[in-house]
Amino acid sequence: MRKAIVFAGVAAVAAGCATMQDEAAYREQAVAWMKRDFHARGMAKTDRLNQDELQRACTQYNNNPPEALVKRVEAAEMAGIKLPADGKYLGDWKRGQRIASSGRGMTWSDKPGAAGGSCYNCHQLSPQQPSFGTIGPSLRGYGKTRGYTAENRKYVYQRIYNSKAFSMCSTMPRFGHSGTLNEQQIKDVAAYLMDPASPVNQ
Amino acid sequence: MDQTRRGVLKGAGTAGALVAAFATGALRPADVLAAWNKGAFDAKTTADALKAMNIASAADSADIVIRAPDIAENGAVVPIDITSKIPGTQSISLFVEKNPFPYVGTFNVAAGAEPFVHVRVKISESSNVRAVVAAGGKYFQTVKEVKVTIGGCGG
Amino acid sequence: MRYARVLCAAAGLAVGLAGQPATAQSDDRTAAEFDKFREVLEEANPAELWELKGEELWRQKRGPKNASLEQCDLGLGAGVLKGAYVQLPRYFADTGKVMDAEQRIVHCMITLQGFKYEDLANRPFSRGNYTPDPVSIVTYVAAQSREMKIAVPQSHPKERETYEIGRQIFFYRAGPWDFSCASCHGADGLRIRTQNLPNFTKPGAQAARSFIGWPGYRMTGGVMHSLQWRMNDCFRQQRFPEPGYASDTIAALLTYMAVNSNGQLYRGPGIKR
Amino acid sequence: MGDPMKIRARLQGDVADVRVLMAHPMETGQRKDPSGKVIPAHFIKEIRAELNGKPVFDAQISQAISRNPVFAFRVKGAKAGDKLKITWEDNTGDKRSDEITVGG
Repeated sequence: MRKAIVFAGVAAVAAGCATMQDEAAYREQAVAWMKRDFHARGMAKTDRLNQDELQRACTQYNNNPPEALVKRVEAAEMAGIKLPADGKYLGDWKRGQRIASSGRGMTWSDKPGAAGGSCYNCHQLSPQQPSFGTIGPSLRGYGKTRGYTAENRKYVYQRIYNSKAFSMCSTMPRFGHSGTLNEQQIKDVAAYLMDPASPVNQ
Repeated sequence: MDQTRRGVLKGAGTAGALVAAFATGALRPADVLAAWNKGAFDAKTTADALKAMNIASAADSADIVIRAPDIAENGAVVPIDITSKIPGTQSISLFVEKNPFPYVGTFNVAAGAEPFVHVRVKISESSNVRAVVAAGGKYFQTVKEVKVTIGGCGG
Repeated sequence: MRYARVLCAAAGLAVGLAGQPATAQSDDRTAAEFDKFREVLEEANPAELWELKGEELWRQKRGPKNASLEQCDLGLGAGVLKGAYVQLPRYFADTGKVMDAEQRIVHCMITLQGFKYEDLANRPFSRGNYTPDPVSIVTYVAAQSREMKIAVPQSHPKERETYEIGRQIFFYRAGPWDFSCASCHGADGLRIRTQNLPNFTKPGAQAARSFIGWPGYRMTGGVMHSLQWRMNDCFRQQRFPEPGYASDTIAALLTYMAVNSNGQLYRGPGIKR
Repeated sequence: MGDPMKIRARLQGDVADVRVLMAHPMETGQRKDPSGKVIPAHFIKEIRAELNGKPVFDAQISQAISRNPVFAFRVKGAKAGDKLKITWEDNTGDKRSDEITVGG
């Protein structure tokens, strides 16, 4: 009984007892504060504070937008994926490993062109790297488990290019869409997951 | 080595005498730390460091306990406790074998401290750490492995 | 190397669980090991060196006005330090807004001592042998609330409003990587690399896990950092532009996090990776 | 001269449990600054502890000791009111001593 009351109280604080209108008003205020208080540094300009439609919807709906919106946005994200002209989805897994291990790219302290995938921040990959995060699923043995099929190769390329084409409010960055990784770099990371010789599949 | 000079310095007693010694050019400040074994500290391997310390061999001993993490959160600050239960322990020396210069230091307890020391050291990569204890003119040792991982956002 | 194999053999068992967060037994062991030795490190924390320095800076007559900070009101009255830190951020009538600890200290350095904000904001974070004065001072102030319960007020309307604004900032997804604070700190039991990520959206012990140990001595670089730095560096890694030092945006975010930490014991300046 | 040390000595029977924090960069001489210049080695080489003027503990150390060093050791035959003095000396000849009274 007591527990239930405490829990209700906690939920009320978490929800802030705010109505939907309040939420929108507070969000508007929050954005105004951020636009006033943030400044450009390095490659990180203040226009980064402007949300695109996807970011706005994921924020507004707490990462759970209505079905119809999800379908429309995911389709648009999918349509924006540029597939390699040569039809090959895999590059060099060794280069891919370096990209997967690097946390660089897109911060105000990075040089333009610094290309990291930050993959290990969230995913388990190679058995030789015990320092991995758990924000995303384990990708250990990815190709071996899922199969080294043409379909999977294409999927992995697309998923790295734009994770949101498959799951609108996914936590994973849109590495191709955002210009963090170029075509070759996406191929290299894809190879790290899908090449039978990659440590990921040992 | 350099025991006599160290003795002379101690005998000189006052700071004034020391300053005088420096002024005459007979001594440079570094000489005051005569016990600081440059050869050992400059050695690139534990074996060479031990050689520079005139330690020919050390017997493995379960009476020396190294308490250090199996996996260190940050190689820049790895806490290490060393306790010796060997009677008559005079000093505890510490080595991080994979460091560019393995010899970390010697802790002399003979004058009035218990055979224990806590230090925090830099460990450049996963490595054995070795403690060598001097007691009654003999040397004893033990080893423990410490792994160092990548943390944070890695960039 | 031998250990790596043992660790990975255990991790290998989790392969069948692709799609699930990897939580092999060995990972728990790693976390337990980190916690155990974090306690060892906390037994003698270099942060205490900055407490000493901060105390000196608090008492000394300094700045263009040659005044000490002893008349600085951190919310409990001029010069009252005991328990002040665990009740910040809070509303201040003289500025008409909610201010966090370091923002308030900066305010006092400006109003009482005559320092300029631009100078204080010019190089606000520790690096190498340099520690900004507000960092030492906030370390000293925080230490005067050691082992006290976090009790950040929500009685003034501005305090409740600031909490809500902070909450909106926390969940705001933007930038090239689509991150918000919640991307990493919105669920239980997650890690970046080997670092545990506190869930700041869950009031109580979870949310407090970070707050109770800041300001902190950071082993990387061997410098003292305050929450101002922590927020700044989170936004950097969030791929956002840079937030202003001691700005209202940071105060709002800290209000959200601190209120969610209410009821927990503040452990004092901590030690961080 | 350096910044003050923080010394703590807790008596357990006639043994003083000593912890000392020192402010020192402990530069290895192997790091480079952002401009690529090597940062010269700068580290404590020797520490000494005296109880009422009598040496009780000393150490010769390298740059492998962490930045802002922390040491703990246990001094025998101590009692409340004893003076514990700790001195460090670095490779540039800089030195610093601080003294505390062992608490009861």
